[in-house]
Amino acid sequence: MHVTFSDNDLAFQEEVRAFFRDELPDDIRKAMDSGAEMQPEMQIRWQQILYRKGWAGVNWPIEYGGTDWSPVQKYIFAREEAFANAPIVIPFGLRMVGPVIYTFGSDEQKQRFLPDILASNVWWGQGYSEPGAGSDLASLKMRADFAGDHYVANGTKTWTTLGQYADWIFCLVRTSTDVARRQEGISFMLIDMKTPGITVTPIILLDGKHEVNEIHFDNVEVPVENLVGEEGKGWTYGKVLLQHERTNSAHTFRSEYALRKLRAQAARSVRGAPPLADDRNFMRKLAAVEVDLKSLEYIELRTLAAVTSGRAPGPESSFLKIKGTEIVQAIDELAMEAAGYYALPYKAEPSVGEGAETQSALTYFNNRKVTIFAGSNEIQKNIIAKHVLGL
Amino acid sequence: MHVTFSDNDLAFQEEVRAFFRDELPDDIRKAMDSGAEMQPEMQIRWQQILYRKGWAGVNWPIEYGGTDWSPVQKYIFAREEAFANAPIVIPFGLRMVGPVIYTFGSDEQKQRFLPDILASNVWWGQGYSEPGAGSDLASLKMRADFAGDHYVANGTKTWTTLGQYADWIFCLVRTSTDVARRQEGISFMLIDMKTPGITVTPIILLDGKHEVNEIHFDNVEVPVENLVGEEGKGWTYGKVLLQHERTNSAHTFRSEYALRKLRAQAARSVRGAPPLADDRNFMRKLAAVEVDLKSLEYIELRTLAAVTSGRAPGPESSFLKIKGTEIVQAIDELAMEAAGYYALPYKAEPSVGEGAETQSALTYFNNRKVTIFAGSNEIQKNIIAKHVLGL
Amino acid sequence: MDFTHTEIQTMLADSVGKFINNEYDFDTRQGYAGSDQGYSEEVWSTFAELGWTAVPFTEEDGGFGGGPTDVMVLMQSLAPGLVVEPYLANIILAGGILRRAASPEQKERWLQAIIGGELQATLAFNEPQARYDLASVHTTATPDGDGWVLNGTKGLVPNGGTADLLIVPARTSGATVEEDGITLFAIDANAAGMSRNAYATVDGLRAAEIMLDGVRADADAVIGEVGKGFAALDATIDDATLAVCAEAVGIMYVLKDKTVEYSKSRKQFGVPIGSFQELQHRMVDMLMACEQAQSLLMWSVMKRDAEGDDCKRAVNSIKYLIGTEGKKLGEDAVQIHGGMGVTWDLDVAHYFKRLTTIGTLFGNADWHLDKLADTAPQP
Amino acid sequence: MDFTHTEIQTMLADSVGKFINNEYDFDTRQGYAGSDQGYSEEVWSTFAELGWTAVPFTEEDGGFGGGPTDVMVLMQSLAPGLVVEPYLANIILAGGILRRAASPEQKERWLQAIIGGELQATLAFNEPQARYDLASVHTTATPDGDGWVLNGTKGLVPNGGTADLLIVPARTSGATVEEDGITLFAIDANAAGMSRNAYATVDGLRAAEIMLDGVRADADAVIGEVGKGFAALDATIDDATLAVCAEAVGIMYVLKDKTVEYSKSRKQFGVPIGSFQELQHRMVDMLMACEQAQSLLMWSVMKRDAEGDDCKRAVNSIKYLIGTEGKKLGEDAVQIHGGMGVTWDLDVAHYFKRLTTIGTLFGNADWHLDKLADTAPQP
Repeated sequence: MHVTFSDNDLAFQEEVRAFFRDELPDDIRKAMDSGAEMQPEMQIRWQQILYRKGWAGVNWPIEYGGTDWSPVQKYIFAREEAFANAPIVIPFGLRMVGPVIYTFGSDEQKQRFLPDILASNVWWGQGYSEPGAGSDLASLKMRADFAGDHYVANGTKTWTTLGQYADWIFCLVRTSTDVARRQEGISFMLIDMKTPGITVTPIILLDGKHEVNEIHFDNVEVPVENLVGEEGKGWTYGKVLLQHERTNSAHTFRSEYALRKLRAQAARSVRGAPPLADDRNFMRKLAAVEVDLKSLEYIELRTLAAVTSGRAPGPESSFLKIKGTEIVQAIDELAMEAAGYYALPYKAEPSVGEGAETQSALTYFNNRKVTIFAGSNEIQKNIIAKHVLGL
Repeated sequence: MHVTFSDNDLAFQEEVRAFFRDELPDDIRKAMDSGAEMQPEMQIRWQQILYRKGWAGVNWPIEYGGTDWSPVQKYIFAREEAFANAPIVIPFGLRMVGPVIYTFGSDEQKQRFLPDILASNVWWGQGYSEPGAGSDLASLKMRADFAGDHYVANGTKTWTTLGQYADWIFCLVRTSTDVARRQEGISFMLIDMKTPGITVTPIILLDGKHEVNEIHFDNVEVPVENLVGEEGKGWTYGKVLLQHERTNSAHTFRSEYALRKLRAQAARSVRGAPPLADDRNFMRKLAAVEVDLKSLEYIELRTLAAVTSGRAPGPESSFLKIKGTEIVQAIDELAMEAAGYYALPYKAEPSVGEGAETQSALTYFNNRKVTIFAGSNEIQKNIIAKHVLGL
Repeated sequence: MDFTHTEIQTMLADSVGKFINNEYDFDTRQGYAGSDQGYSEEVWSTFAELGWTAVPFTEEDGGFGGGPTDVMVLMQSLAPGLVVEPYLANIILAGGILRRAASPEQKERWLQAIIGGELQATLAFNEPQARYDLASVHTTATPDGDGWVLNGTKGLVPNGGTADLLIVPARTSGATVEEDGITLFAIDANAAGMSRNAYATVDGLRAAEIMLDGVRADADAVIGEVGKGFAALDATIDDATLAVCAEAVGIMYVLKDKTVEYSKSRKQFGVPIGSFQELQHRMVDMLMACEQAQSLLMWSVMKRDAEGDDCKRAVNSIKYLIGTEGKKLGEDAVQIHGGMGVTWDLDVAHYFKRLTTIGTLFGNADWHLDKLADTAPQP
Repeated sequence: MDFTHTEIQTMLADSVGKFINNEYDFDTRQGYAGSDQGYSEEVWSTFAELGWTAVPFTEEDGGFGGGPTDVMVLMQSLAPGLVVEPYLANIILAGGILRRAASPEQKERWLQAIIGGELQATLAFNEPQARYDLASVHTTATPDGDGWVLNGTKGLVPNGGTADLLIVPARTSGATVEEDGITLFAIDANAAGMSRNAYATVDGLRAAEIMLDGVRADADAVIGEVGKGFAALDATIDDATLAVCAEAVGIMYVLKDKTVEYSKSRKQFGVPIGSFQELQHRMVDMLMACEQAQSLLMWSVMKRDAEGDDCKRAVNSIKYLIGTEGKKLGEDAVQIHGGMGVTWDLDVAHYFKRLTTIGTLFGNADWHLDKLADTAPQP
């Protein structure tokens, strides 16, 4: 039992660390440190830097331009990426639709879509949730009726993160209602956002930001060649994605970075007053979250080790999602407490407070979503109760 | 809005306080302070002192020998009783079967049973729960078949607190199975424990103490005149008792007394070491429970004020039970923490630790039952969800 | 023992309730909150006309003669409206200082105008380094002729951008965190040397950073005794703490009711989500938190009213409970509302944000629990 | 990166598991626990025969050459048996001091006998005033000829009533809570001046209060250097902390499994209680607590093994997690078992009591969280 790195791994770690140190542009680094939203231009610029380095397709097989890294290398990369506070790669293209296409798509689809996804030339959106469906994903109503060489899609997708920038969207749609289980009759489709009949309506979140959208499809024609895999198998493909999404939602290294920042902040004295680090109770709470996070990190490592030895990630992805999001919220809460009154200004001028701390209440508000989105934590517990405990 | 006492109330408070100061025997006081079990002889001796003072039937109407106190007087009495750390009156006779008899019983039953209950001449047990039934009280199986001038009772009651001392027991029994709802066909019966066919089997609780029992009834003949009220109405009578039991289970003043003792203990230095009161975190936890308790005390007072103005206690009794028992457990936990290693000795010699603190883990273990017995707290929440929130 | 309202309190609650129901719905509120001013001057005039601005002031001072209980009733009744008008800043904070410490002339000049609805005042009780310590005052006032010159920075002054008059605690002697040596000054918001950086806060209300750079104050700008301003400041903040706690309890009941209603109508997997036991139990916890908070609020207000033992602990206790149970309730309300709970368009998020803000105002739960840990309850 | 067991660890786990399954069922355990001795000497001989008593000692010392990971595997495997034999007192505590600080002669005399199963020793690491502070040593040792005289009281000495040899930290210089000036003495349990008040503890194990009244110790009773005993004491208690944490994790899994099983078979209102969503979610929390504890235990043991940065924090972290999550899991296991959960006859209550006891041993959750609050994690 050990977690030591080989010499090769250590060399790789050096390379990755140097890359983030040297290649992350200053303006992007500054924007990240401020705690503000990432601008789309910066986001794309950064993803294309990764692409040029050959590090965009972290999980992709080498034949499609992936890195072919070992699990330990992926672990090292994710850690350095988080500790460098680099922008979080938008997952919809590189982490979601890409893997679905190279796993289930036709050769033609692979040639047509994968290069642009890898190079971040195309911005993808995710069309899963529907209004009123919430965590009951299988209740989806958007339909795509077969009409010779194309489907006609009608319906509404919602909570589409950054959908206002999307060039393309992948959707779960109902292609048949004549099925025994609701999960059947669902297909996985790629839709060009420029197709006539698509309207994007912003949804403003409680922090006042435009981050998610409702997308309406009104007789939208989707060529048959945009169907991925088999008709009616969409649920299966989609579930693979969801488990992946949940596994990623552990956010351990990002959380570790946030805790470090918080420790540094607590050590600073404001205008001669005793630093927050003198408040034993605050430091106890911080330490408690650190313990929680360390245990999560090792759960993740154990899962990783198991996956390396051949198992597919199963219901433990629900586990990582629950605990990971709880920790994110616990850290947000501590950050808000640390800021005191300076958590309260909204869209503060630079002159108020010390900077990023004035974003802390907004971050706390915004991140209430993490226990709701991607299948609420209550649903995840239902999944574990059923599939792991057999209840 | 105010909670001030009238001059009469203040005079009453003085009288009550003096009574507990002067009349509580030293040996009983000492036994209570040690945190050990109360011996039956002491228990009865104390209840008979209360009886001779005319203060046994706190809730009883004056015609049956009750005190006829106002709600404020009852409040004052309960407070002084707790702060004097007097033994808790065994509720089965004075608080439970007594009120059922004077409310629903025949004149003959009143004459026969009430005087001995009031004078604590007869020890009563409670026959509600049955093996396997748990909080699903209405599933009871013990039956009493009508046979002319008597019933023949068969079945088992369990969790009968201090049933090993009981002279009589009141039972909910099934007198008819030909009913629409399980709650119907249940009757309320008084059974002499000396009747042939009754066997008492001890149940040892996790702290090693013999506090509850299983009682088996094997063709036990119960004279028809021991049926209280109407056949088939037992559920209604029993429910009144249960709500009463839950309301009493708030234990606010006992908890307040325990917190005071804990504060005093925390202030003491052991062999020159810094007292626990120097541990800010412990004192914070203590203060947090004090806040919780104060809020419960005022919920209770508001309920009391509402009852005074004519309302019957309803589902809020569930509320008092939940919160009151949670606080009892929180205090036990703090007491165990305060004792440190000296919580661990089992049936300690006097020479170990400082005394009552060596009972603290045992008390903590024993009181795990309070959130389970008298209708588990989960069941209480179900009741509130249904009857208060309409869910 | 009496937990009922007086006739006058009942009337007050009714009239506020009617006003919120009829004239202050959520969209109206959002309109006021989003306006330049951040609140409606017209609404404020209505407050004055209806006598609400007079509630905490003695009849001698031209007020209504109300006590903590009346303020509690008023604040709790205003809560469902998420009212953005500066009742806290103007009436409770500035008014609280003036009624306690001002001279008859000062009251005549400022308090009358506040009660009449003509003057907006506020209290700059906070500084950037202070966290929640009222005695942490870096701002200095140095004698200058027969007046004073003030220098320093005040943080998060409620309605500091729109107030006409600012009450500014400044240090005239003593070390930074000493209670002694703090003097209260009434300063015209447009005085030379004063600059204000006003902003919205996350709950939709307004605040400002205020920089004082050689601001001159005349001798008659001093409220109360020189160097002895802390007592009035401290008592006023205690009042304000109880006031926002009353508002918080009002919000808690609203969130509880809205969540229960939503859970009955919202269906998932073919059934109302209110039928899921885990959510039911969480909503029972919400109900219990409401009842606990309401009961403890009553105790706290009565203790404060009596000004006797445990008077400080009463304030600490209710603020601690709001900061813990209130926070949990708000988070659960949002969680049970699911995606809808995190959208700007639904009022639930805004109740949650106000509750969160109150959690920080005048000291968060940890701050108040620390105070409780330092003292013992009176028997 | 490797989380698997070595072949030897797998064999160790298997052999312990088989022993518990075949020879140490709950009734047998209760029999041993209730005997005069409080454990079975026969079982102890089996431990020695199977080599388990040799695990943490170097091959040079006649041991198995095991490290923290091997001890973890052993302790976790023993956990389902609620084993009452004094592995902690004898092997981990007394053995831990001897292997670290004893001279070759002392090892020859005592350690060999311990490994061989012939000697029962223990460590009197606690005093009545100390709470969890190892450096709080009132017991004194004063020079007397070429030996020493010891006076003082030791509290809650594990298996202190049945041990033949006691290792007693005593102060030879310095103030009461100084780490410097503590000397370790090996004292015969039957030495003149020694009196022992032995008792059962709430988990069914045994301990004793030990009074030393002018107990004489020869010069060769000193283990290690005079005045420098704290390091070995501290390191040994760290080992012991990890050992009981491993046991606790084993117990947590047992309680989780038993609770889930019970919830499937136990019916109320006509359905298994495991179908109630609120209980389901609580059992999911139990599962998550197990996985968290297991994972953190592995991290802690690896850190301790590497003896590098965060080595102390690792011990504090896992003990804190056991003291919080373990406690909650135990309470939930009892609560979900309902009335059955609080009866003596069901093993669940006894797992719960052992878990609670471990929560206190070597510092409760608060104690360890305080240590964590005082230090920062290494990057």
